[in-house]
Amino acid sequence: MTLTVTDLTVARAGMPVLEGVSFVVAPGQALVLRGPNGIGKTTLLRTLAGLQAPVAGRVDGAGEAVAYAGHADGIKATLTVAENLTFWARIFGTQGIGTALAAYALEPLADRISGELSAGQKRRLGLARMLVTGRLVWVMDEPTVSLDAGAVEMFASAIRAHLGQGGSAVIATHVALGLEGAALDVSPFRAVLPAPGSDAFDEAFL
Amino acid sequence: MTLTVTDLTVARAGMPVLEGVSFVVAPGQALVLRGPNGIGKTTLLRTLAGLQAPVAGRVDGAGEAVAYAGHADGIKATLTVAENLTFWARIFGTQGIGTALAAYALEPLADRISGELSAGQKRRLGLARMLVTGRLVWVMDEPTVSLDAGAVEMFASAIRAHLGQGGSAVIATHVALGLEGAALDVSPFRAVLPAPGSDAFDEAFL
Amino acid sequence: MSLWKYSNPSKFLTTSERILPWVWTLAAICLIGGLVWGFFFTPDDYRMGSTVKIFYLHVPAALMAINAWLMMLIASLIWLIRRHHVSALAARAAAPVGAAMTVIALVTGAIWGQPMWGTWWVWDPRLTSFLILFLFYLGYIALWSAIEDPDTAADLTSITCLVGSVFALLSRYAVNFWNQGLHQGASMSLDKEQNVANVFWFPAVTCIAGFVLLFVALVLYRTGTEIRARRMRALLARERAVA
Amino acid sequence: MMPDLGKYADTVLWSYVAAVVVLGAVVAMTFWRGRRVRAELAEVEARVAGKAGTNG
Amino acid sequence: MIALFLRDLKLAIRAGGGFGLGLAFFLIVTVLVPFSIGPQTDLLTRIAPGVLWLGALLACLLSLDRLLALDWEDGTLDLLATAPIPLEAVVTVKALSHWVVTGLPLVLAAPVLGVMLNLPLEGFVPLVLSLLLGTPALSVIGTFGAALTVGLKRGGLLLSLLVLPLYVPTLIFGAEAARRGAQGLEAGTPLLLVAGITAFAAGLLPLASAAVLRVNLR
Amino acid sequence: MIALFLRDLKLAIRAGGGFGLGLAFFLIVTVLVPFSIGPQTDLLTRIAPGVLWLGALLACLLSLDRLLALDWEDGTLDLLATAPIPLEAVVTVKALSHWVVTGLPLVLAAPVLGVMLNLPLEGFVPLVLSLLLGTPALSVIGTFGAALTVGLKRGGLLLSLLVLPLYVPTLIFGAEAARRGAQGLEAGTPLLLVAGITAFAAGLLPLASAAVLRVNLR
Ligand code: HEM
Ligand SMILES: Nc1ncnc2c1ncn2[C@@H]1O[C@H](COP(=O)(O)OP(=O)(O)OP(=O)(O)O)[C@@H](O)[C@H]1O
Ligand SMILES: Nc1ncnc2c1ncn2[C@@H]1O[C@H](COP(=O)(O)OP(=O)(O)OP(=O)(O)O)[C@@H](O)[C@H]1O
Ligand SMILES: [Mg+2]
Ligand SMILES: [Mg+2]
Repeated sequence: MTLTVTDLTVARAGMPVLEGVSFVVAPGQALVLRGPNGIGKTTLLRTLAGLQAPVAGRVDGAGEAVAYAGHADGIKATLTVAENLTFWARIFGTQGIGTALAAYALEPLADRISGELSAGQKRRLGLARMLVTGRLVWVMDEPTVSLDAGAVEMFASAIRAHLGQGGSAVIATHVALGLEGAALDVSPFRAVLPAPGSDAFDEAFL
Repeated sequence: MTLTVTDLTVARAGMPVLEGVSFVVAPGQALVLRGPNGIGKTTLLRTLAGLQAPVAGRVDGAGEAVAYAGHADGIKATLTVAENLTFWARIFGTQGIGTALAAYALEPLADRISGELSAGQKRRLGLARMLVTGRLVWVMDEPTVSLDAGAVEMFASAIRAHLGQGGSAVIATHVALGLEGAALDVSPFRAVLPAPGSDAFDEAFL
Repeated sequence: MSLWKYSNPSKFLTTSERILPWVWTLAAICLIGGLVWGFFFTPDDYRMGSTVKIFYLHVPAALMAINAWLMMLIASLIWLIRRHHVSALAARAAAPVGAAMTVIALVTGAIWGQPMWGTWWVWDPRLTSFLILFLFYLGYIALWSAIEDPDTAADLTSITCLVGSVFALLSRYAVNFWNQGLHQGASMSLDKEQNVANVFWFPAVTCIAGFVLLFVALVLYRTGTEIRARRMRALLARERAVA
Repeated sequence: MMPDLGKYADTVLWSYVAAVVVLGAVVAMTFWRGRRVRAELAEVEARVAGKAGTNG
Repeated sequence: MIALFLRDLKLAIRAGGGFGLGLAFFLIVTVLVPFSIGPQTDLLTRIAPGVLWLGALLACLLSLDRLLALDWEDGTLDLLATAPIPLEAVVTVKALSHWVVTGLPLVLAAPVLGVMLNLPLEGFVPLVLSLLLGTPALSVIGTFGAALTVGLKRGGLLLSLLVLPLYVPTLIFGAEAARRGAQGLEAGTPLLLVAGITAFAAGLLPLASAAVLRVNLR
Repeated sequence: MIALFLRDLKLAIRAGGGFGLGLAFFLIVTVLVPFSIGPQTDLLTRIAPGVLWLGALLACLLSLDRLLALDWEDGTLDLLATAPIPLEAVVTVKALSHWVVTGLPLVLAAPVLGVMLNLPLEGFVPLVLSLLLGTPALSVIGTFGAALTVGLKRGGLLLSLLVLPLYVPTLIFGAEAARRGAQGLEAGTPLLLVAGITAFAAGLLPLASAAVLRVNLR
């Protein structure tokens, strides 16, 4: 499943933030998105995941193939680590959380209540969730926040394994991930607002 | 104000996590805490900030001198950036948020509703809060999460300025901060629990 | 001073284990003895007929419902002041028993009320304040079970028990002010001759003793269970930490 | 044997039944939980002790 | 979907008794009524069916604001929206588990509380029936309200404000059925109407809930 | 402390009308009562003071769960605990701003709603007075409940369960005063008692609230 983004414009709260973004991520490839705070990476990723509609342009090959991991992890504090993962596995209709637990060294924590994990342990659980989705296109927003060096390495191996199985990934980050692969700085796509008084006013009150 | 930690044992949910931690941070010094996920950095910092009591050992020179910045930023989504900062300034009895805004390049955002900031912009606001506390000892938990390279540089300069004015800082982090200064890996202090069946049961059910 | 050594968990376990069989036996004797005595071998009251037999359940349960709360209050104070874990756990262990006693008093009272007052329930001050007491029990138990960390739970429930006691007293006066009820006045006062004939009095005292002993036995046993549960929690946490 | 309870037989018997049921339930739950916790603790203690032994 | 349902039940039990608490609120509202109205039995008998319905409604209402909010805050809703389950099914399951956790216990508890308010004997069956038929509508409508306000801080009271008018028809017919029953009158028509509202709400509202949820997730 | 107070007010206004919403809930409860009880005027007149007190109490109660929870979630409480203000002052200010935002509007709105429920003319003054004296106690007690349950997920209903029995004395005296007033009787004693409870609660409970908050922050 090749993810193709063509001339995409994305908006946050009605204001376009990125304009004319295009890229292709083929199976087996990862794309790292970079760019300063507030440029619109999160907005772009949410659009890829289908959580919001593009203002212009197209996203192809995403839809049902995408699994999204945002700033929040979707972890229930009162369920155990294993219960959280099993839940998501059942929701996505896959089986077995063993590999996911193993990939992030979560076995010793499997029966812990998730609310009692440290920040990094929680994040590892959030990342392990991606493995039980069985989806091919991973869209991830700053995945390595709070992770120690060892866990960042686990993340890199998990991504490599995923790519090896024909998956692909789009990852927004500010730090080094230890991943080879293309990087795209989105700063040049910052939306330029039309001059006031131009015809655009008719369209969007600007 | 010199922060002196002597033979400190800290516990989370009744279980000791770090034992026998000692260090001294003199004015003008910064100490970077390192260690893998879940070792107990957050717990140690909360103890320094006085949010929880030590199990054993002493913390001197903290108390009313400490300003704490945890994983959460204490930002009200419905107030503007300037209002949030002004509130904290008044709570800590200091005046003027100008320098704080400047230090993290928040002037253009000053009148934005904080809920509409991106992850990194929010974090910058959280860090700017430290500048309006007027406190000498900064205790910070993973401050550079979500920050881009430029903002990390702002953070480093803010810390350097703070140290230059006789302040000190204890910072837990997993990434490079661009700061010179001592680092302490807390892994060797992981608490060793008493053997089961020992008399410790009398004390705390162990 | 010497009393405090029983607040040591293991000491408490061994001691309670030793005396518990006796307490259970005594409780059973008093309870069964008193109830059988009251049920089979006492005459009917001239006004209340055979319903007077409910007395042997209703009054002891009502007394224990209040005394259990009092015991929890004292245990909570001990925990807050001297931080003896066993005392916090004893308060926790007593709460469901006290709630059950309240339920018995309410239910037997309600059943009694049907023939006496012609209704299951009236908003009489004593009945009402028991209902409020029951709500306090529920809140207290719910709070214990809602908090993960045992020491935090002990602190919070102890303070709740304290504040609750003050407000329970306040409500008691409020309800009295609000409504003069149908319910009997205190007849178990010291000048018993005046109120209750000896035929009813002796089995009633036996039943009260039985309820008290049963309460003691239950609380001792349940405190032991709580101590073990806490030890197990600590051991599991420690096992995880080592892993 | 059974005393004559007159017209209040239902009332008296029901209150005895109710009280005995509630008391019985409390006692049963107490023992049930007590037994279970005791067994679990024994198991955990054995396991932890075993581990401590192998670890030295 | 079954996984979601089971998880919601598990969460309800785990979090210190989601089951018990809606119930407890119902109990307490009912208990507070005599405190505020006064203890006269005849008065209480007259208002009993209405008070019980109102109490059930408020107990439902109070538990609404966390129906979706918790899943929103920790990002679960984002993830569910990208999962291979239609959002319509998600909100239906949410409403169903809300009913099982809140509505059903209320139905079962109502007779006991009826005793405390001196509800006449012949009023019990119509009361329980009307609640049984009506509370599912409360859960479904409530889910719509929760979906509408999910992203808002302090959504709780806004939610009540939005949902309460929607509850009015159910309340009117339900309380009417219970009241007629308590007076020994025939209660078939209002019961049928309540059933109708429930069927209608359960059939159509999930579409609206899913739609507003999608908007809120944007 | 003044800063905290002003900020809380600002937040209440900003978040889409914290002022309006407690009020709206009060209004809607009062409006729902005729729907559930039935429209007989004599009946409504008799229960009017009680219903108004109950409505005010529930409106207070409903707004409690966010009194501290929002500040807890975003870390503000952690930071306030390390700020140079004693926690006792923080909870007092919180209770005060809760009263200004919720209790005070209820007091002002009660007469209007009294008209809708056919409250007799002589009942208005005692009603307003009793609410004015009683609602601060509701806020203070509620703050204690909120501090107690602040760290718990789904604390909302547990909070109600814990707080409602604590509300009983205030409710009884307050409603009694309003009822006596409406019947043209002397209402001085219950009013004094309400005032006493408020003074007592405001004097001592903040200590308990600060203590439990400290435990919860640990
Ligand atoms: C749900 C209903 C009832 C509750 C909660 C209740 C509560 C209590 C309480 C708390 C006591 C102990 C008071 C004390 O010893 O100072 C008590 C005692 C007593 N109750 Fe009830 N009661 C209820 C209904 C009834 C009814 C219907 C009757 C009979 C007509 C009754 C008859 C008595 C008698 C004779 C005593 C012993 C007198 C005394 O020591 O005060 N109760 N009840
Ligand atoms: N709810 C909102 N309402 C209005 N504007 C918003 C909202 N959320 C974000 N924005 C603005 O939209 C722009 C893009 O935000 P986005 O979160 O996509 O940035 P980002 O690239 O992910 O930044 P970061 O690296 O800090 O996470 C920012 O300028 C931000 O201020
Ligand atoms: N609420 C809790 N109850 C019980 N245990 C907890 C709780 N919170 C954290 N822990 C445990 O306490 C230990 C220390 O956690 P802490 O948050 O201090 O770690 P940390 O060093 O800050 O980790 P990270 O780098 O991931 O943030 C961890 O093993 C964690 O699992
Ligand atoms: Mg972002
Ligand atoms: Mg941490």
